[in-house]
Amino acid sequence: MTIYFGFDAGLAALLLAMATCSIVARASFAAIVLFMIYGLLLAIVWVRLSAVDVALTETAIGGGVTGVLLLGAAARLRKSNPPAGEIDLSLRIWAGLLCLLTAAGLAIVVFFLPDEAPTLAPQVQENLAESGLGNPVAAVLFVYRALDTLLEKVVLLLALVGVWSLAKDQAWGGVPGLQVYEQPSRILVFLAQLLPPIGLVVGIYMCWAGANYPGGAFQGGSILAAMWLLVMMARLRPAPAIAAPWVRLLLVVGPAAFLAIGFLGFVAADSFLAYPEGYAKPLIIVVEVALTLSIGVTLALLVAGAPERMPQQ
Amino acid sequence: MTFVANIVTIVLVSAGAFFFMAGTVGLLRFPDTLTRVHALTKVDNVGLGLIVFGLLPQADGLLHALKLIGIWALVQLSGAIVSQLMAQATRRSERQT
Amino acid sequence: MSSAALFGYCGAALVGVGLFGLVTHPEVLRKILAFNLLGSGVFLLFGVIARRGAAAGLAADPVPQALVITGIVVAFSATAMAVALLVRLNQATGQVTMSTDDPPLGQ
Amino acid sequence: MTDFLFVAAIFVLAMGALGLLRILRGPGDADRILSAQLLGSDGVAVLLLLAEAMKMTPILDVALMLALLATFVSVAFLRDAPAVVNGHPNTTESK
Repeated sequence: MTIYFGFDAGLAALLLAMATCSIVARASFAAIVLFMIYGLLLAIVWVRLSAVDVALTETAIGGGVTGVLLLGAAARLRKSNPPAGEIDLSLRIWAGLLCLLTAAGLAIVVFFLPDEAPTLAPQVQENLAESGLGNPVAAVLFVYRALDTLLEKVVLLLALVGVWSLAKDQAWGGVPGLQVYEQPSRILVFLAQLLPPIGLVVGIYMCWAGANYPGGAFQGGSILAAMWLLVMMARLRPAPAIAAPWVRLLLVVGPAAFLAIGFLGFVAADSFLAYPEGYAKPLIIVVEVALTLSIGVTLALLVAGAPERMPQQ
Repeated sequence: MTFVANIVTIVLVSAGAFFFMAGTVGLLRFPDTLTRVHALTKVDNVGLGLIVFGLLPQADGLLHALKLIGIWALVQLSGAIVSQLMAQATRRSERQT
Repeated sequence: MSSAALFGYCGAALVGVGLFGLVTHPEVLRKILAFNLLGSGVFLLFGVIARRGAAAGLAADPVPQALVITGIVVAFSATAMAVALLVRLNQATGQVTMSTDDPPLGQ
Repeated sequence: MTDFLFVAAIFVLAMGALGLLRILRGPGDADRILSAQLLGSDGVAVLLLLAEAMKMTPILDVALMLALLATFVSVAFLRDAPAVVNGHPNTTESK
């Protein structure tokens, strides 16, 4: 047994332990803390699978932003009565057996995976030079599967519209009900002033580096979102009213730029979302920058939740 | 030259790992939340610092080395502030009960 | 056994654990959390397939990796939507579960 | 050298895992947050070690991201601190 395998086995065991604990934990708060630790460990697993782009996304979303979203929900639900009855034991045993069967089925699939693993890596590598990008994952996202990536951004926007539509009628267009500090201490305010500039630099760096190294619009955008949420939680700046024109503009600028360049493909190249020869890289960078902004704003507002009150005059 | 660099790495990283152990022992053995916060700051400052300085001889290029130091500085900075916040919150809730 | 296969079994087990939480927890918030665990198990299986497809000088097949990144984003959108629905349900009825035994809306 | 770095990574990860026993023991949620924070620092160290051991410099960016996000998460943890931290372990535990 090599030392690498030892590390991976320990990591996998820890990962499974965290997942199980987060399911069986009694208190929601403990379960969410465990889930965030699980996200961190999962990011290390992605690193071990040589998928650094995914590791970055998992760190940002899996552990970070999803965790904060769930924490906020748990804090709001804490005042409610806990559910009265538990599901009875026999049903749980049956459910456990079913889940065991599912897991076993998947494990068998893993065991019988073909020795000659199918792969598209050579094709990606062959055509990488044409895209002008150095990062194969970014090339897949923005060149070969650009339509999926475009639709993914649309899904983000649709989810936000869905969240907003849950507002009460009188609060429509108002301020999201994000949980904030009641009395932010001076140290917290200091942190909220100090960290966002650093985060901004890192976010821009992630977006910029994404063309040639792991990173990209989504990773950069999620850092921007985290920094903005930090500022809002420390009450340095209030959450914006969702009817504010600048909010709406920032939300759509990314997908709109992507779509515009997609239509440009009809004219300048031969099909939708095709890039004219020689201009692939600059166009992709324009799209990435616009997307980074939009993703940052969308993610932060998704965490902030449905509007609950009108802005104070 | 690489031999000396490797020795430096091994010594410093081992020393750093020792502080990580100290942090864990402190977290488990110290009697209350405030002293546990104290144990944690040693990990952020000294433990991670030693590991970073241990990895510096292996770094290829100035940029790589600067990034390592930058990460350490960031963890130190935010660790210090978050520990303060944690201690404040603990004090406040102790006063209330 | 290779590391990739190890993480593959790990992913399979995670799907099982997540599914169990999804069916047995009455609280909706815990169901959402369990669903995220289940999803990450599936993503991990994708990651294993990507790692096994290492070729042409790349350490892993980039196509499944890109799929997983898209998947993580979509999973987050769904989670945010579900959490918003839950918070609204709680505001309207005071419930944290979807049990039909509780008094229906409006009573 | 690579082997040594992996051993160091295993050691640091194991220490983080041991620290997680605090999550089980509590007593307050502040202690749970502390062990999560410790694992955050351990995670950064493990990623730095892996970046060198696997000779993949971009892993440093994951460490950077983790350092930033861990701070953000800690602030969210403490957001409703007066109600959560340490004070009434029973009310938070029995839910």
